[in-house]
Amino acid sequence: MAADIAAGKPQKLPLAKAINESLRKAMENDPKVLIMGEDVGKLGGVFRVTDGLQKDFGEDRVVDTPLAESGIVGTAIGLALRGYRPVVEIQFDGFVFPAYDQIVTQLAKMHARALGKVKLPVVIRIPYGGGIGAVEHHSESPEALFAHVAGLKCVSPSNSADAYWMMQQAIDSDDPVIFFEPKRRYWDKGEVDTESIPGPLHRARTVREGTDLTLVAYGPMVKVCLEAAAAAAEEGKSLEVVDLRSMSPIDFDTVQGSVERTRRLVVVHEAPVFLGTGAELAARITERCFYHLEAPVLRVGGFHAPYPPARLEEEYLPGLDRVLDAVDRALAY
Amino acid sequence: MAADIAAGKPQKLPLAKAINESLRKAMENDPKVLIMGEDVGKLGGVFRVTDGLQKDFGEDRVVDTPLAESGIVGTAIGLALRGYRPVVEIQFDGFVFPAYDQIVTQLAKMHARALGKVKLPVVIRIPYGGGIGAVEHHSESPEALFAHVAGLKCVSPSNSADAYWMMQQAIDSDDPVIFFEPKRRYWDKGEVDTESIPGPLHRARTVREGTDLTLVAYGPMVKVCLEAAAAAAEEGKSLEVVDLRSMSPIDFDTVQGSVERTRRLVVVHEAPVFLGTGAELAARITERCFYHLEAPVLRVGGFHAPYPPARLEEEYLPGLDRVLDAVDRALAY
Amino acid sequence: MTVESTAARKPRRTTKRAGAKKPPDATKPELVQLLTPEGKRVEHPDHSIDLTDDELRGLYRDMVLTRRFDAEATALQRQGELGLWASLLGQEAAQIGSGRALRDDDYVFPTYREHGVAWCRGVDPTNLLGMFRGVNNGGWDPNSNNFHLYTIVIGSQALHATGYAMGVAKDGSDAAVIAYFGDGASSQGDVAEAFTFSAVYNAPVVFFCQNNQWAISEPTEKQTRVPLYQRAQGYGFPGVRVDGNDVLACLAVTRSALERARRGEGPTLVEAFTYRMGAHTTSDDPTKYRRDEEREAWEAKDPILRLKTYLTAEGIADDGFLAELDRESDGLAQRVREAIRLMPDPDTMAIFENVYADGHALVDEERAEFAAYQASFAEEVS
Amino acid sequence: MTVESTAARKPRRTTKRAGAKKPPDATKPELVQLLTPEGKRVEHPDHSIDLTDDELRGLYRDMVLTRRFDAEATALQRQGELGLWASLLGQEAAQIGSGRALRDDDYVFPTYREHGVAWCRGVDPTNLLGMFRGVNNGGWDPNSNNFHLYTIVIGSQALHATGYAMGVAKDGSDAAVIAYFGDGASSQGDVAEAFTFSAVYNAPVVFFCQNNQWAISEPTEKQTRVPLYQRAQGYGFPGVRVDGNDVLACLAVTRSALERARRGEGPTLVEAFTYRMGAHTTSDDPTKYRRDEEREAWEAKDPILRLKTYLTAEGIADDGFLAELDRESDGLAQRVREAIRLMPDPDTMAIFENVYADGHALVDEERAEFAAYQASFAEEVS
Ligand SMILES: Cc1ncc(C[n+]2csc(CCOP(=O)(O)OP(=O)(O)O)c2C)c(N)n1
Ligand SMILES: Cc1ncc(C[n+]2csc(CCOP(=O)(O)OP(=O)(O)O)c2C)c(N)n1
Ligand SMILES: [Mg+2]
Ligand SMILES: [Mg+2]
Repeated sequence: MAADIAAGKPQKLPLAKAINESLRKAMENDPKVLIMGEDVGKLGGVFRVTDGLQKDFGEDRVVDTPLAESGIVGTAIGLALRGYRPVVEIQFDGFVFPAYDQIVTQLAKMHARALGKVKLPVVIRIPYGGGIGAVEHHSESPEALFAHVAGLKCVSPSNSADAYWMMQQAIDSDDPVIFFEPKRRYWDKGEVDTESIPGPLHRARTVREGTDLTLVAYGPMVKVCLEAAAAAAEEGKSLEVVDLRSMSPIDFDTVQGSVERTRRLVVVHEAPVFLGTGAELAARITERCFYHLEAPVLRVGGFHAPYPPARLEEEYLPGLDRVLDAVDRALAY
Repeated sequence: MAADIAAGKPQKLPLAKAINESLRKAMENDPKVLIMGEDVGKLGGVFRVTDGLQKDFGEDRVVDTPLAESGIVGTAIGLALRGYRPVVEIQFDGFVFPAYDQIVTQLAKMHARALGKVKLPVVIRIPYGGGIGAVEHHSESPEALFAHVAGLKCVSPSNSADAYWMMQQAIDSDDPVIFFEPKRRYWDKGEVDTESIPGPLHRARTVREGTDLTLVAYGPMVKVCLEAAAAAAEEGKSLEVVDLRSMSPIDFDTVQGSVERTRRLVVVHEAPVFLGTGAELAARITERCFYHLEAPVLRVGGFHAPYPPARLEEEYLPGLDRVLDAVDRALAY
Repeated sequence: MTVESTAARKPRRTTKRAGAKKPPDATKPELVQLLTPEGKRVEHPDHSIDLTDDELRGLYRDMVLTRRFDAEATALQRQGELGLWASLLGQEAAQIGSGRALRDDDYVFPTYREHGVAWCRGVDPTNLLGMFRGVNNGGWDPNSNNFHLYTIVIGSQALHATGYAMGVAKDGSDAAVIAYFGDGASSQGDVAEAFTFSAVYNAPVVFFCQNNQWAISEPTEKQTRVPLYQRAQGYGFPGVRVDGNDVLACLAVTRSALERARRGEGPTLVEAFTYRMGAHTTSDDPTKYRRDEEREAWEAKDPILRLKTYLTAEGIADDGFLAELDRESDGLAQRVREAIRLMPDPDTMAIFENVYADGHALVDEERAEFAAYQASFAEEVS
Repeated sequence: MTVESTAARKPRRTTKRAGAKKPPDATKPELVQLLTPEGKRVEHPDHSIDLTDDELRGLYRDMVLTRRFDAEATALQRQGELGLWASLLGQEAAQIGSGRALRDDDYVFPTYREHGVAWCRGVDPTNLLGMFRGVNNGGWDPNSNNFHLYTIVIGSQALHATGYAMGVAKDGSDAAVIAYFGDGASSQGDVAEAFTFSAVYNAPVVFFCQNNQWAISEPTEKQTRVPLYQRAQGYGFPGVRVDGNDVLACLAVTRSALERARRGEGPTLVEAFTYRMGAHTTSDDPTKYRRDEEREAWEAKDPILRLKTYLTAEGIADDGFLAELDRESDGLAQRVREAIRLMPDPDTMAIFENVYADGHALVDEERAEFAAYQASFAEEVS
């Protein structure tokens, strides 16, 4: 398969494998690219996203680190200052917080602090979100806690092709990028064309056209929204679906363009609604489209509660029914 | 003065002193209340908020800690589990992040994790915001990063009386409370009546009535909004000012009530606008008051940039002019 | 003028990872052991123990039942009754030895693998299964047995234990606190900060590090280049390495560490040198990163076998006792199997419970909205 | 059955804070010293130094000029030209000694008080004033002098230094890295993690801890109960305490630590035992928490005075040299005074610069909005 990929032949790849191939490509292209994290070496990470990379690139470039997230990010910053381009894995969403200080006070601000004299090309990969029946701290969606912070960029692919290309672009970026990987989509297969870039890293994409209402989602929720749109179509409702792809910066222009046509917007994410990405979309799109909106922007997302034990996550997570319920409420205005 | 306070005589106190008196009262009332933090002992904290407390209550109750914020909050959690009620000081806003993991993954979730069997009555005091000409990390407003997290409560007093009473209520609360102290108002004096509680901890307060537009702010920005309202009044515009007081939970009912009358809302905070408290207010008030609003909810706040060096903070911080500019824009709809 | 660095002309570094020489410590044996892998009782200059036959049989029973419970849980995971299981296989002596050193009024802060310690504390084993089944995040009342909930964020409980111990000292109690964590956890800043706080405040806490040689796929060399017990000295308190597969040594060493804490002499780090015989969890595949031979070598050091050898050789355990214990094991396994099938799924609305102790308007609002939303389906159906 | 804890009947803890006995270390003197407070050269078994007269005068000059610059900055703060100043008064030897041990291609990660190290690196002193004046958050290009920006979040730079050193080793270079931090910083988890990472990867880094006895108002006993240099051993690398007011010893000890790093033997912790003679910063009031006598006692150990005594006694420095240095000092002070008054305020729109290297749509939008907003005033005025 790696050979096919190298030959640029479009392949059906699971999302995790697409990232794996993308990391491999980046390491081949640039000897300064490093992989760091817990268990990323022989094990290939708990999701096997770095599978085989240590074997092929050696322990000096695929680095099993001590079990200390602040240490991982802090040393990655030092490596970046030395000219390396570290791609750091945080094992699960809930374990990024020990590194939060390094990310927020150092990684995010150092370029500005140095008046642009140093660059911090660090990618922090975070498998995020729920739906895999895991124990506590393994299913969270903390993206708003990073998007609020200036100096960071935050993206999340929803499919294999984006996973491949957005990772290439994230590693190429001279800015720190928090790369949120929708863990419950790791095994979903999608076509990856390694020859054609699907567009800029921070551009949203309209993945289904519609006329009655716009659904905006990213990462794991894009699939849910597409299913919701399909279901709604059967009831004669035409929903447009926008895959946001980037939570910082947000491509408000694309969303605005869509909402000016559909006049209704529902934002869907797994993260808690309160102060989540949807809040910013609601605020800004309402400002931009005040005279276009027929209904307030509605939001579907997590509750203001800790992520529940696995047996409750199906109820907690936004699913088809909750999305359609919000769609109906928006259309009822 | 302490004697007058004890006698319940209303006093004009600087905000910092009001907190000091409140802490003293809480420690007198309940031997389980502890003060912890860097330099809170002999020095009385860098803002003297804990001045004199170690002298009067001893080193066992006013605890100078090692220089390690995660350690401070982590041990405060342990003390709370043992039945104590620690009031923790973080020296400046920018230094809370080493403790972020303990706050977000432990303090916020432990009550739920234990199905309610343990309580975490921990208050985390954070002097926050700019305007004092300080160096980096000493002027930030990170409240959204806490308000987004379920399990925490976030409040901020804007004046001495609230500072006194909200601290009493925060310490009384069986939930973790992040207590944001508007450091540039520490020296502002206000009447404190130690006999009459000004209302529930999480209730917003209308501090000036008006008919044309509602300004919502909290902490340091309440004063700016009151000044803006006074200036606007001279131009014949009647602005209502709501002091939010609590960022989690937010008292949407009070804001809604106001906006249903004034039909326009501008939210002001020092924190960056993007994903700040204003985003949530805009989203939710627009939903609640969709048919009442004559203009989109506008927001005035910090930019998506690191807090600038002191010589630029006057431009960076929302001031009278920027608030009035937003008011004019909202009124122009 | 610049002082000329004498090193300026040194050749390039040749060995990038020269590694460190382990500083020799001739003054004491590195590993406290009271029972050899072959089941022989040996003496140690600093640590001795004198147990009744009853107590010895009790320790054996604890280990056997813990292992049986653990095996049953692993089986239940395979059968789909649990989403995950973190087996303690191989670590029974470390957990039972340390757990049995505790007084009722001592307090335990475990990580997620301390099923044996939980057993010693009297926590109903089926309660441990809740979080692995996904019905809760910890199913017991920490204060019923002075056994805190399992902590998943590695290392964070070391600070909770330290703070709790600070509180114990403030109360003037002579109880002690014990914090469990792994070799991997030793790298976390929180554990280091716990060392600092406990030393500075002289808190009555024992740090019990089960060095099972692996942090998922990473061997201990990825966390430290010297034995972990040595970490303590630089913080100003003693560290001791004990044979973690020797229940007697674990009991003796933990006991003296606890007594030290009670006497007001502050923290101790105990490194129990043991081995994770199984996978990290049921989701893990150790064949990706470690060789079978290593595991096999550790089988010869099995903690249960060695005590059995000793007990039977000494005539402390006879066939009757062993047969009875087998029956008891079967009974326990059966009880756990039955209990898990009866374990109810949580009510959906539990999502909104216990988020706050004093309530929160947003939670109330979301609860009400969600209840209405749920009810709307019932209406549609009816 | 529960094993009965022997401690169960122990009386209540009587001394809550018994404190720790400092483990005696008979094998070596605790404090490396080559020049006594009285200005006498002494020898040390492990550390020797042999400097030319020029080099010795150079060290003296560095310290004098650094102190003069520092005093000028303090004065400028009083005059309102700076918002804040963190004085290094008393720490000149620690900084000049270590700073002069470095090669040009070594890399420095300072905290916020390393004005003397900056001097050694050739950073223009006036550049250091920018952040204290509030015109920037660090006014120099870190790569021009291999001197990173000042770091305010305590301890975080220790990890940057470690990562940088890991990169140096990956590059096969024999450069070394030095991280500065204080006694207070030693408590931060990040510093402990830096110890772990540097040891595990054998990174060529020197941790240079200036123990100036105080972290704002907290004496070192609030951070540790044993000498800080001992912290290193538990992480598997050497720690050494040097007289931080002895520039020769600081140079010698740092040099050998750097050489160790170059040889691929990994990290070293150097604890420079010194004293913060002034306030923590110009905002601080040390009379609230420490007695004058302590400061006075340390005055007798002044780093500059002792070298002067030695240099004059040995005839290495004569009146001519000293007079010339006085003139040079005055010149430096004057240059700094003039430079600060010429230091321009940043342009308002600098708020939006360098937030990202590759740009960000929101920053662009906010920049444009703000520019329009600013322009609206110009319109109103015109
Ligand atoms: C802060 C944090 N980072 C990462 C993880 C993921 N994780 C779970 S267990 C584990 C290894 C723990 O190793 P160790 O401390 O030796 O304990 P053991 O599992 O061997 O008992 C890791 C990395 C976590 N739970 N918490
Ligand atoms: C993470 C963090 N917490 C708190 C502070 C506030 N603070 C600034 S300096 C200081 C004391 C530092 O003491 P030490 O490390 O000994 O260095 P020194 O100032 O003595 O040189 C504190 C608490 C900070 N800058 N960063
Ligand atoms: Mg382990
Ligand atoms: Mg200090």
